[in-house]
Amino acid sequence: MDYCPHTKEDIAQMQAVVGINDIEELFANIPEKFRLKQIPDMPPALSEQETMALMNSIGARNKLPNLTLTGAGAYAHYIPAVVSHLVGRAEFYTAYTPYQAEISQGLLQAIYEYQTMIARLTGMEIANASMYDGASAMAEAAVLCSKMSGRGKILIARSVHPEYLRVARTYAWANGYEVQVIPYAENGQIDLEKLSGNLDENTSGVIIQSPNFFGCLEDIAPIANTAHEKGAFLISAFTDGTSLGLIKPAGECGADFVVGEGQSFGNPLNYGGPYLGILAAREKFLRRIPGRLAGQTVDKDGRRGFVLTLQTREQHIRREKATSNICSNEALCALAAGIYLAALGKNLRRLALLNVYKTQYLKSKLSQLPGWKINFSAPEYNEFVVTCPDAREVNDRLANEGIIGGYDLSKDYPELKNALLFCATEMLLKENIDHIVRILK
Amino acid sequence: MDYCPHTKEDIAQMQAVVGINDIEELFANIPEKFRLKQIPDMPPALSEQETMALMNSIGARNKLPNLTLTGAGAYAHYIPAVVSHLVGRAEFYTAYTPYQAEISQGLLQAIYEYQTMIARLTGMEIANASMYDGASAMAEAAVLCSKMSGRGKILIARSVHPEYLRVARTYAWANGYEVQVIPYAENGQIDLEKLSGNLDENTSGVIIQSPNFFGCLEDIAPIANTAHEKGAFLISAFTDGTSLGLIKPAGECGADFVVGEGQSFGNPLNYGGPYLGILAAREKFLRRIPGRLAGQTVDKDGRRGFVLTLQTREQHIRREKATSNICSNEALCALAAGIYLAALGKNLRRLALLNVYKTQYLKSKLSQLPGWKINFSAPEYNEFVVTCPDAREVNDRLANEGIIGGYDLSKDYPELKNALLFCATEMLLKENIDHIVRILK
Amino acid sequence: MELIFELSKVGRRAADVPLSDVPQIAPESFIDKKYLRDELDLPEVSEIDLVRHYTKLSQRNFGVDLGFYPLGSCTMKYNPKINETVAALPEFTGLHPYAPHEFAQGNLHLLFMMQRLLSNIFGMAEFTLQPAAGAHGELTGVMMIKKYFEQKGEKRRVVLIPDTAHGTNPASGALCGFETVTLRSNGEGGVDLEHLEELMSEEVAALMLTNPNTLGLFERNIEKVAQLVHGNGGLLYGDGANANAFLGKTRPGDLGFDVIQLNLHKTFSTPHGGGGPGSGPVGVSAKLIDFLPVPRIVRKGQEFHWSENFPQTIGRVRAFYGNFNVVVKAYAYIRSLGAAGLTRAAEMAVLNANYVKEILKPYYDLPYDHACMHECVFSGSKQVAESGVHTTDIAKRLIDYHYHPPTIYFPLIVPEAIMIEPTETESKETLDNFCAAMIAIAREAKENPQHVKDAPLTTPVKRLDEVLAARKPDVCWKK
Amino acid sequence: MELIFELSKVGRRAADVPLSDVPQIAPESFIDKKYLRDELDLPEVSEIDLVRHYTKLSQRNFGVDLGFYPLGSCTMKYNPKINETVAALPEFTGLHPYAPHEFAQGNLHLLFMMQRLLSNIFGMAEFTLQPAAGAHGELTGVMMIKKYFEQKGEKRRVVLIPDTAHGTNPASGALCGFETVTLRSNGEGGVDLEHLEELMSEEVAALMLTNPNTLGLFERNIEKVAQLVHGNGGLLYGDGANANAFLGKTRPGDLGFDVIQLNLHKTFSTPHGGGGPGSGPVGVSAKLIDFLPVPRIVRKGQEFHWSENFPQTIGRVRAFYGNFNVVVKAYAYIRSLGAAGLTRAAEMAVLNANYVKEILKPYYDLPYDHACMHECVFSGSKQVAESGVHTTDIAKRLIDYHYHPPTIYFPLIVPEAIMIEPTETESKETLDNFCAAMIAIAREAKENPQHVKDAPLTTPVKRLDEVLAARKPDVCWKK
Ligand SMILES: Cc1ncc(COP(=O)(O)O)c(C=O)c1O
Ligand SMILES: Cc1ncc(COP(=O)(O)O)c(C=O)c1O
Repeated sequence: MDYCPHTKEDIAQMQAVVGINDIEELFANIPEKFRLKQIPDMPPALSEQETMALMNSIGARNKLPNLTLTGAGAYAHYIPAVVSHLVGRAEFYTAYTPYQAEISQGLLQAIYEYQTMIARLTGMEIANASMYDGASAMAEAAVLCSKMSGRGKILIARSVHPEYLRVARTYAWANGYEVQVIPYAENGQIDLEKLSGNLDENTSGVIIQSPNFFGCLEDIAPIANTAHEKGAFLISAFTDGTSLGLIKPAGECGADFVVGEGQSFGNPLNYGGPYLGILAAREKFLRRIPGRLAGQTVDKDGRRGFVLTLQTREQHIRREKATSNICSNEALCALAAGIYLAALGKNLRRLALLNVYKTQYLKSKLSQLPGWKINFSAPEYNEFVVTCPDAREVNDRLANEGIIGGYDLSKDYPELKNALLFCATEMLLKENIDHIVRILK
Repeated sequence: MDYCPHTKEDIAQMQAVVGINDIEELFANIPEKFRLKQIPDMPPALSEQETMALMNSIGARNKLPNLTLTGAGAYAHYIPAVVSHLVGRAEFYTAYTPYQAEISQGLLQAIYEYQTMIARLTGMEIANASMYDGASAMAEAAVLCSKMSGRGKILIARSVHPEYLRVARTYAWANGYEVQVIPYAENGQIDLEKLSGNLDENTSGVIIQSPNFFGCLEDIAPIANTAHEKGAFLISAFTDGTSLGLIKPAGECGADFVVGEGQSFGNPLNYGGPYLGILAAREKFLRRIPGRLAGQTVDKDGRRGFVLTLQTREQHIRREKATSNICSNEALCALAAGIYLAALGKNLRRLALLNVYKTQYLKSKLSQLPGWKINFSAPEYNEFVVTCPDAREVNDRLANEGIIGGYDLSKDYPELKNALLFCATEMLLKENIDHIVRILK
Repeated sequence: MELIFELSKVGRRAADVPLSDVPQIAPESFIDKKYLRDELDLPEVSEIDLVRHYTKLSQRNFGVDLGFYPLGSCTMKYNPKINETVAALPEFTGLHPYAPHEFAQGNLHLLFMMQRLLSNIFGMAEFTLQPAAGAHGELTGVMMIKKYFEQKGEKRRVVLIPDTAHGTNPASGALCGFETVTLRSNGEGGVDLEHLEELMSEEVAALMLTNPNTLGLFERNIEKVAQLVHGNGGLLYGDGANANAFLGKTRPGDLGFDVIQLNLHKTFSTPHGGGGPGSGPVGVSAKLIDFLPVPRIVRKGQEFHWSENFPQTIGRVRAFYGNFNVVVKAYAYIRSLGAAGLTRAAEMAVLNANYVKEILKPYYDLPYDHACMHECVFSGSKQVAESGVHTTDIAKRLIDYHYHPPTIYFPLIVPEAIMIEPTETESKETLDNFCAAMIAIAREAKENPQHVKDAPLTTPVKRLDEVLAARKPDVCWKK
Repeated sequence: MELIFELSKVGRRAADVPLSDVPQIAPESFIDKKYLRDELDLPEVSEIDLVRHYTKLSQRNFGVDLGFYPLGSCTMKYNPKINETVAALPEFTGLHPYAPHEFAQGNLHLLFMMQRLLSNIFGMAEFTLQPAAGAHGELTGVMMIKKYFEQKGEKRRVVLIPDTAHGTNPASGALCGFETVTLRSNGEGGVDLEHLEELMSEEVAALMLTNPNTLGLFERNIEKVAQLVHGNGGLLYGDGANANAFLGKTRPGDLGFDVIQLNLHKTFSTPHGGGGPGSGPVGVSAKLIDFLPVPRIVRKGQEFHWSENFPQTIGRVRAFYGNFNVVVKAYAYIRSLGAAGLTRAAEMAVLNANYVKEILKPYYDLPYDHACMHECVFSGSKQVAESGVHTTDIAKRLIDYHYHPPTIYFPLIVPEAIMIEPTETESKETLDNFCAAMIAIAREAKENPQHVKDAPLTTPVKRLDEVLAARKPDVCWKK
């Protein structure tokens, strides 16, 4: 199957207009010696029916879990049916970036509404139209802080998602900044003393996450104060966005930037992507932040309308001086997030509470198992760390029942042997939890 | 979950306008003794997440087959992805009958196009906007023939789908007509001699099916002549609509009405419904046929447009004198059929050929099994009857491998012991057929 | 817009077909040429053209998802998306109707449960889910009535039908060979009891009553009506298309109805699909159970299967078991709402109708000014008299205000009828805005009647010539 | 249209939340109040209002499914529906990225195969699928170049970028700490070889070349360019955003490119999603394999799993493995087309661009009049000179003809640029109609320039004030 509608006659007529006898003539600029006869080693073309069968058979090699107890940066939440129905409107998903505003009011307004919802949710004044994912949003915010401050060092809590940390390191290396990692305290929060000990005049920013990778909430206000005292910015990330239904947003605690992964807002797990990088900021950074922005304006008759605005920050205008190189972003994921948040509305709080209830129940049940111990005392949202007698065996037992177990922390934190990070969302029923406990007994 | 958006304040304000203190007052006309406190024995309301889980769990009690070898009036065909994407456009499926033409041009044009495609496909001049299903379309055509002719008897071939026959009997009984069944000949076609022997001045019509329930093609022209000689109408049904890609349509062989099941055209199996009743006719019956009709016209500026037309045939205008009682039809299934037929275009012939190839291959393989024998010699499309040593055991063996076997004919045709009606569509791969033969060896 | 045929170009295809993996035996070699067709005249378009064509067509169509659709008698309530999602599960779409019952336990369970829930909600002894739509359900119900009397050896050839009834009622009666006799309404819009008494006789098989009727009025004398019908040995048929008005408030079975058909696509919120598919289950009282169409679901232990073993059945009214996939949606809907949700739906539907009635009353004639149920019926007579603006004109003008017009010219007993059914899923704001539009149009009708008569002005086509369409019918495109 | 916030009413909800089946411990009892938020200011709307809001918004948006979208450099080809359908299978959407590899063999197999197929198509040694978009791929590629020289102990701080390059190229170079130096084009629009020779030095890490370039021209001297870059120890980076032009015709690996990023959402037809998600795989020649981001897929027998065990890696550029679900669509696309289909796509894309070029040439300035590849770049200078009508005006006027405008004012070296990329999925009829519209506008520009400057006239909003938007930015709604 190919999707070129031309018939033989069409091609003949068009060749005549172009003045060629053979399509090959159009490729004359490709030096003869580099001309390909055929792409090598390709499987045969398929009809649509065969493609469907092929993809079904590949899919069937996956094993869909009955339950997922891992969060660790990607969260199994219920997605209301409206989301996929509306995101599936072809006018949305077959469009590109709304460069031509008059013909793209739908997306522009939806993005403007998304920006507003994210700003409100994070307690900030502004938010952009999306970044690639939580990790790259965090890394770009770090680069921005370095650029703005002209300082060479950034401090990142060790309790930040290890992959986010790694991405930040990559970006920092490429930009010539230093990353320094701040350990966590016994209760699972950042070690505030160590943080303030390492903050100096060369520190561009501090990066924390709350809830952090261990599920613990950070006490953000004192961290912000500490950072600001030394003229450093505070970038506060979050793990599961639904926590914002209940937890005080970093924007209300003094953060300069709030970044995070928006997958929880109406986007499927998708084996890791596409996801949604959220970046919110204080108003004063409006002309410095990366990424697209939809803005409200009026048309020549004075009617309200929306456009992409402050494009002079962007690469297509400012090239190497742009605030970022981002071009395509995650617009459709942002649309899904906007629809999700509008659908839940204040029920996001009820959802967050439900996550807390389930988590507390799971935690209390697991902590009662012989030899199991909760690691940290700081308050959590929907994840917690527990040390068990044999983490691998626990996960194997769960896997045998079609359950994806806890995230094994020893990989990233060698000191946390047999420590598992569990996540409980609204998808977990009481009977599921009781079943899990029976399996592990 | 309910879907009423009113808040408490809304309700209070509206009650004030209406002049009531309690909603209950609005139900004052219901005699007190019949007033219900609560609907008894209802399961508790569910949140959307719970509804999803419930429906998933009900679905999981079904066993989706790996292969389906039964046709018998419902056919497993590949449905191109475009169909569900386009039928899923909310503007189509959340609309109702296009009574208000100016706001419903989309559906009206789509139905007009569907009518045209069906007329062309069946070799007739006109087709309506849809009936409930193939069986009721056939029954309504039979009633119409009786009404038009004023004759009391209708002849139906025994090789017509037994359920269609049964539906026709029900409608005939209700209308006070007699049904006489015409046996099949040895080759699987209608017994032409018996047919002409039973045709008389009181016969309103003859009903055949081609391909018939045994998969055999009928030789329609002589049947039409025989019927017409006695002033009877010929109603010709079909089983699998895709046969029309290859087989000469009854309209080209003299039929007065062509009816049939349109499920094959882009509608899922759906465990039997919703399906699509097709009814096509000669132009002269235009003002007599049942069902909606979209017609072309012009607006006041002379622009082309479409309306529901000849509504004076319909119940909402003519009431007891209407040509039928049909109101809601199967518009969305007709839309799917139109999209399917437009998508395949002349590839419908290639598809039909592929069905024939697969069927011939399966037939030749099965006929080689020891003790298996093909019943009929008339040419087939994609179904055929084979007698095997033990029909029940064959189907059990197939069921054990997740395969829905052949349709057991002995239920409806006691003389056809151990006879199975098999169907092979493009969904059956050579490797599947070889696998089936191995199972049955 | 172009027709799909006008986009056609020889050689284009949107959907392809796999190459054959089995021997390709030329059909001519075993099918006589007389069976084979010569020409196949279908559109030839590419996938992109196909998609654009139907996407554009969709944008030329109005649905509930775009705005208020107060089409009276049709209950155009919002169709929750979750129901679409669950009904599209391959487990529900993928099974052949003749799948052995071991493959179909989920479907059978669902259908069985649906029958039970409907019986609970409507107070009937049993339901069949076989009919494909409301009118099909009517036919099925009337057939059962016919069979009932046939079995009793009674020859009753008349069915009574109130003048307010939907056209499908008399048409269904006629399609069952009954003579239909019209029963007058009284001044309140209800059954004229005297006339009923007069008409009732041993000839009368049934009264087909819609309650609430198409004026949106609940039959206050229902008990008396039932007595009169039953007293003469007749049966009381209920057209349940308006069931949205009384869910959880009363039950037809308790009111004395012997048969009732439902319209799942109305009351239970399955989308109308541009005219269908619907689903028209029929519930019966105990005395009619034996006549239900076959097959019926039978439970053996934990297992369900189909049975045809009901000798007194009317037979079948269609192939297979009904519009199964529509039932799936309605089932999900009922389970979502539960008893309280269904009741609230009825309450809010009735409140909304009364609210609209009160607000519009000063501007439009209201021939029956009582508390209505789920819909209210105005008349455009005042406008006709004042300025020659007809109900059609008002309807067409509403389109310019981005509303789907109400049902018009029905019920027939109201001249220039405007039948508004807001449904419970519409907000107060929507109703207020709609009423404001209706009021504005009433004003326009006075001040600038030609403007209203020229409507709609904002649609891709202007007012269409229906007379031409009927006089020179063109229902099939010719090159 | 109203904002979702303006539809909001206290107490309304579209999505509900189940009741708790576990004990409800008040969060205040174990989470200090300082961690809890006071207010949650999100819209409160019912499901019906939500659905109508976004459905109406969608109707105020133009996509490929509605019409021609010749946005140059963006390859807005038709996105086959089958790819959407397969990518929505729960098997592909439902897995957690940290699912143990036994749960994810299908996904891993698909990703592995995709890397292989891309390697075959582009002649590269290996691919990573981690980057989320083209620009992200560029960044990843440039990082690998940086690492390469770091490992070699060479300090090269310059990246050369032709003046025709897309803005992401210099921005990506800058985001990697490189100094970007602009390389001039020659009169033909290709690389100015003399200038390249002049600029090449041991300071230069790489030349970032787009081939065909953004003028739609294939670099005839590619061999020489590669020699010059490699001869100085530099690496040749290929921006593969325009790969649609040469699929099956030549391979960047064979042409001497060391790194190339692809845009699956362009070349491999995954929908652009209103601005994303995309996917930006990066292919490398053998000498850069070790620097690829981790994790990488490793095959052990018949089993696949992730490995981070590549000590020289640049690390990660995002969390998890990339935009997996986008890759699913592109994989289905490649398998559907096969080698011949991909080649035909390139051929038809190039034919279409040349056809449009030939037809419009008499009406618009064509600064580089050579056989183009998949897109052609006109200039509106003639219109500016003749009647003061600018390229923006022409673009806006096209909207009234129901087309999405081409890319405008890019590439920067063409004044008043109009960059048209028809793609291979458009029919001759579509191109003819589009060209007729362009020609009509050229005429309008002469005869009635104000009309063109006033465009668009048929959209829900007229031309929007971008200056105001930038001067008084309002990017977040306040009550
Ligand atoms: C009162 C009434 N009865 C019967 C019907 C017929 O229902 P259906 O259209 O589903 O056949 C309708 C619907 O149009 C109706 O409004
Ligand atoms: C030539 C070229 N390079 C790079 C890019 C950047 O790709 P993306 O938008 O996927 O980041 C684009 C697309 O805009 C492009 O056209």
